[in-house]
Amino acid sequence: MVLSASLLYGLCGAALIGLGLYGFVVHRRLIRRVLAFNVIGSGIFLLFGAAAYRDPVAGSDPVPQAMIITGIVVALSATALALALIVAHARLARSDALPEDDRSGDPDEGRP
Amino acid sequence: MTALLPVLILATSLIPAVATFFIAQENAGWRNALNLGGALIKLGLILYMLIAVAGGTLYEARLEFVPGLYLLLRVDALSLLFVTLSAVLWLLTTIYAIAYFGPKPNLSRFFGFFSLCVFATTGIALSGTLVTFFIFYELLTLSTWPLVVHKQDDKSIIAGRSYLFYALPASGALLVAIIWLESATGPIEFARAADLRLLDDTSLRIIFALFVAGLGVKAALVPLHGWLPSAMAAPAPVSALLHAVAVVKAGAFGFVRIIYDVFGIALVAELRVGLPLAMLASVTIIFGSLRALQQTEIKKRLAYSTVSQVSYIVLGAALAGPYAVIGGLAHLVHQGLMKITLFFCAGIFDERAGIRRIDQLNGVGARMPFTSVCFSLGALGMIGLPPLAGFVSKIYIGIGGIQSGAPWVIGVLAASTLLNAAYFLPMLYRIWFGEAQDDSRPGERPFGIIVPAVITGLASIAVGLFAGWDLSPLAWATLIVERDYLP
Amino acid sequence: MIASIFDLTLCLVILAAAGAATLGRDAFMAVVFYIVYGILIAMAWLRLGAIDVALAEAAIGAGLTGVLLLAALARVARKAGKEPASAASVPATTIATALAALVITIGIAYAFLTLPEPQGLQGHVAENLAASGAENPVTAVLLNFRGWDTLLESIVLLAALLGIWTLAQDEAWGGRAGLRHVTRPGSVLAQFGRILPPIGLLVGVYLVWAGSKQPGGAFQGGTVLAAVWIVTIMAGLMQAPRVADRALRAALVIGPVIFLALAVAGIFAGAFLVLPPAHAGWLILAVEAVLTLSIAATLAMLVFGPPEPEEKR
Amino acid sequence: MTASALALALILTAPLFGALAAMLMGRRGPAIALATIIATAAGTLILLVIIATEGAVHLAIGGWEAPLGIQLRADGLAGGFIATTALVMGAILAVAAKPFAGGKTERRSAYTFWPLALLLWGALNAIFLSGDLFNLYVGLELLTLVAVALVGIEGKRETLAAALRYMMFALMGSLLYLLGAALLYAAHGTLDIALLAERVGSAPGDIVAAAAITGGLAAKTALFPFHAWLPPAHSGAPAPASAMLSGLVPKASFYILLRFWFEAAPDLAGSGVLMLLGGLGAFAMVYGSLLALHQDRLKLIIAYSTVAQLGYLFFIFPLAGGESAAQPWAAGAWSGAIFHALSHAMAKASMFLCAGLIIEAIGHDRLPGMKGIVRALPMTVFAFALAAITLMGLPPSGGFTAKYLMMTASFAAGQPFWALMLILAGLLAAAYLYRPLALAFALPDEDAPAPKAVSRARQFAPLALALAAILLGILSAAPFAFIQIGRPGAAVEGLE
Repeated sequence: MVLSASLLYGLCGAALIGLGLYGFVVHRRLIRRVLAFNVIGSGIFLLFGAAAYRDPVAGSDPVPQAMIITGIVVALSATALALALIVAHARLARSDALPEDDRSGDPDEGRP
Repeated sequence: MTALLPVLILATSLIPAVATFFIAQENAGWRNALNLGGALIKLGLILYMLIAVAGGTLYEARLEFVPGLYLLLRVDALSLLFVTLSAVLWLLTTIYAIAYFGPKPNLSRFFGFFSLCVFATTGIALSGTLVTFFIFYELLTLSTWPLVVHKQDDKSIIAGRSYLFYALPASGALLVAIIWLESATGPIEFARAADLRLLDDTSLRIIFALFVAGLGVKAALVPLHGWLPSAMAAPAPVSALLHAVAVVKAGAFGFVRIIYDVFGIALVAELRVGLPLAMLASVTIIFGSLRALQQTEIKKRLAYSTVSQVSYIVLGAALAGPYAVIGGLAHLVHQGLMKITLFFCAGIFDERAGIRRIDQLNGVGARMPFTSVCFSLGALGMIGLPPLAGFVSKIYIGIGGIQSGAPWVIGVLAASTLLNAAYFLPMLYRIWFGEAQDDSRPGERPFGIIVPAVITGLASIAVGLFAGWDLSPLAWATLIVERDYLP
Repeated sequence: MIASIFDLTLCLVILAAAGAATLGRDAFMAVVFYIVYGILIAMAWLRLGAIDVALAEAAIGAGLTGVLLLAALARVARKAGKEPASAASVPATTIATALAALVITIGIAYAFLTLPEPQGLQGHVAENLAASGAENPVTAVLLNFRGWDTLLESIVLLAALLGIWTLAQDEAWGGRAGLRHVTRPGSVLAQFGRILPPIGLLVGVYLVWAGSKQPGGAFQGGTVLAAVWIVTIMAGLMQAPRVADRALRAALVIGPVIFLALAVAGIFAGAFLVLPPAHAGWLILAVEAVLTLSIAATLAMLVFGPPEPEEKR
Repeated sequence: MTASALALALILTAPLFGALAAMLMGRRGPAIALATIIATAAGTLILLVIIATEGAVHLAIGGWEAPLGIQLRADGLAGGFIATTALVMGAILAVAAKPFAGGKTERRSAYTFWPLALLLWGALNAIFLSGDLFNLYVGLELLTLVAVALVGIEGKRETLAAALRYMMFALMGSLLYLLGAALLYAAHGTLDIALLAERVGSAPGDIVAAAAITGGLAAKTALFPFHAWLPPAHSGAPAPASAMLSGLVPKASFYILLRFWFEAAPDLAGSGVLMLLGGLGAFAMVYGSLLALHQDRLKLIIAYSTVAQLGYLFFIFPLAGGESAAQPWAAGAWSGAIFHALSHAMAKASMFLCAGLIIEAIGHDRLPGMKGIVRALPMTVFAFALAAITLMGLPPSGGFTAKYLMMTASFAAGQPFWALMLILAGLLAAAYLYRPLALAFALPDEDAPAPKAVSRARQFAPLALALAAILLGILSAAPFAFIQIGRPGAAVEGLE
């Protein structure tokens, strides 16, 4: 089997999805989770783009490209909102984790 | 075929029900006019329909929902019997309730739900399909609850909870039974025998048991009767409604429908499910009477008496012989008239003289003569003193038992009669021969409170005395059985 | 298209960067690695013949997301009093998670490897390109063939902004968006902030204008313009706008509004969002122009965050 | 210009225009919402008439047919959801006009509520009309971000935590869905549902894609075990927002699941997968109900009830999916689930609005405080009771029609388990809804503070919704026939 570029990047995308999933699950700090979300997202995009590039004669399919651009913008929107929520939550809860994941002590500790 | 009349008959209770909710509490005149007017018009329409049905007119109204699910109102002799009974008793209970409550609060709510109950009962009576029956049966459950908790005190709330605790699982059982059946046979109309043989015996037996569980709560079969005595916390007109006009009657009526119009006598016999039901009914008859004997409160004793008496109807239906059915159907009317008389009177004792316990009845005969006479009439009828109404029913059921090869029923009836006597006669003795504790004469006023009791009291004698007449409930029941259930 | 050594190396480096970004202990370093990772991914896109995506990934995926992550880290560090809980310490869970992730990866890889023969839409796009009003196929898809996606996407950005604004404290409402300028006058950033805007403006406008023929477009151009604005404000040359500012709000909504209006006008030409081929060229350019403005404003406001109360100290 | 194009344009763009206008003009929210309601309702009515008379409507956006362009499809199912959404949103926005009134100076929550609410509506309509899996993704993302924002609008620590938890589930759900869509496109070169139906087979890629899409949508529909985010999120938002979140939002992801399993990939559904979905639904039903029984706050009871009620939407899969689809009972099961989705939307929204009015009257939603509230808010309590009847599935409500259809199908299919679960669900619903109702009807405590008055006009909105849920049962013939229009397989059965 000849390793084509599309195949290589597709597998790379799959690996990124797995890596990101692992990060998303094990991290309790929400910012790290959002970062992992973005890694998974770009992994999926890469997989999608690689699949669109399998036909060397026709070149890259523009429709997935457009969808990926849309997806990137949507992911950015979600990231921005998630991060703003994390900041606002941290202001009140003094923690960068959900209450059920926050094992570092009493959640009410240190509240004004 | 005419569709309009059954719908109109339903509307005579539904329109007052809905309209009453919007009438201000102070506006008693409008409210009473609306409710009495509705009851009167309904009675008139039913009389018209009676004549028309006798002349051969067929009434049928249909409302399609989704495929397989439709409302069908269809009038047959059995529905006429039940609808006439409930219409007459509704009118009387309305008159009684207006007088009973006087200027008490929350009456618009009360009469609204009261009319809704009657609407549901009428719907049950006129149902032409199992699903229609179920829908109105559920509506009855829901509209009764606000009446049970009408006083809003803790006791009523507990009673209401107990009512729903029994009634809602029962309706679940009923729905499973109906849908299980219909998934095999398609929609089941009472007038058209469906081929139940599409299901195997075991399934049919389970379905029958589910029906018994579903209907048994309203008919207060042991061990599903627990809600009925605690519902005594409600005001007297509600008791009248529960025990005579609507609720328990709906359960008993349902048994007749299921056994004769859904399964059919032949299948019931083949599946051998009639006998267990008859035995359950017998147990209920004896158990209810025994429990009644233990009660010291008048209304509680009456409530257990109902548990016992309603099972006569179920017993009659379960025996599945012509005489037994005639007895059961006649008892549907007889028990209604007698029990409503008793509850009217119990309500008057309570409301006018504060008498709740049996030992307070001493010498009340002289102080409240009208009420006491009516109460006595009802009680004697219940005991089954010949030739009063209760006697007629029992005789027929007894003969039916022998016909159906269950002579032990005679024993049950005899034991029940003795027990009835044992818990009613001491009350009568106290009323008429007891030592009066005080000599005040509580007014049996206004007329509205006493007249209904007198009417139903007299009627309960009449149905027994004139049982041989063409228009008596017994004759009617005979007609139903001859027309519908004899091959 | 046989993979070269370069591709293989790039993939390995991408995975390494991603590993550092997701697994590393230090959050700040993780974000830095993420930005590096984003740029590497953009290179991968170039190798896959997707220049438009490469631009979007570099500008939005790596650049803006990186900035957002850094800003959030800084704000959380300031606000969360204590060190937040760290990664899961139960080894069994970690191993189970790793195994699950591995299985999922293999499943996806297997699905990818067994994909049937490609049936791309290159042909369809090429056939209709002339009628679309754009010469760049990706732009044709974004603004014409699948314009409804793009329209909704521009509204998604606004939804995120509204969501961020709801997170303001009540007393701060109407105030300036959160980001204060963070440099001393005369510092490098301040100087940079003076030089960058004219260049950035040019680049941004060029990207939009070129987008209809060559790679580029509203989102990439909008990002560059937003970056210019952000740097200008960080350099202290401008103040962040107030959220109640009429001009700001008009700038935020004008793109989607015009796009929507065009979509509705399309029903007179036959169907929703129809661009008549004779006019499609300039219509697309016009929509891109207003969209760029709105996208730039929205992206910048996303970075600034909700309005914050005036410092009391 | 055709009438259908006009109707679709109104339905799709009116809420979005409204949202943008509300974003521009901060204090005019209620007026803009009113205009939006009128415009969207007009479009909806036209569309309903067109669907009813001419059948399902198909419109290629921009004139580009699939696979190049995005197709809009308005069949009976879409029409039913759009009409229900219009009704529910109208009532919700009417109640919201007071707490989120413009006022003299712009306030944060009053400013952001209106554009968010209208965007939510726009996203729902976009989803209900779309026939393209990627377009559905964008619509779903819009919906999710707006929903998360609405959860956090109170700005309290708990509600922010709830919004964050929701966000985390939603992010994962989006990614899974996106992965599935990407694989499907890679394999079949289209994401148009109608075209996919012809092309999807059972290749590994299709199976992974279907699993990913289903998992992602299940997370967004809060199917057990992905339900943890829902109760705090739905109970923490302000009542009008809760009404949208609980009544409408999960229906969108469920709707996409329906479109996917019944239209895009009907042949892929093996009985194992269908049983699993149904089983998870049953589990959610029991679990949500039991937890609802243990709550002491009205809004939490209603929110856990949503977990339970959404659970038995999933009975549609074993009863009408896969090999069952060709059976005569499939139409009943399918329609039953749709009736449940629609009547639950109305009833649940009504309940949350009632809860909101009760909170306005007594200042909180702890159960003991509700004692005797019927005297102060008779219409509200009546509306709550009617909504409860629908949720319990008692006749003659839409919930009953739903239950009847699904139970009949379940017996006919020889799977009576689902029927028994439905009965159990009804009983459990009765149990957990009984407590607030009985308290509301009890006599108030002597020393209880007098509730604040709430205007009758505002109490009317939840009542109208609850009545609509009941009417859906009484007048079920027309809606039933309507949602069959364009249903896949309906023609084959010859049932309609």
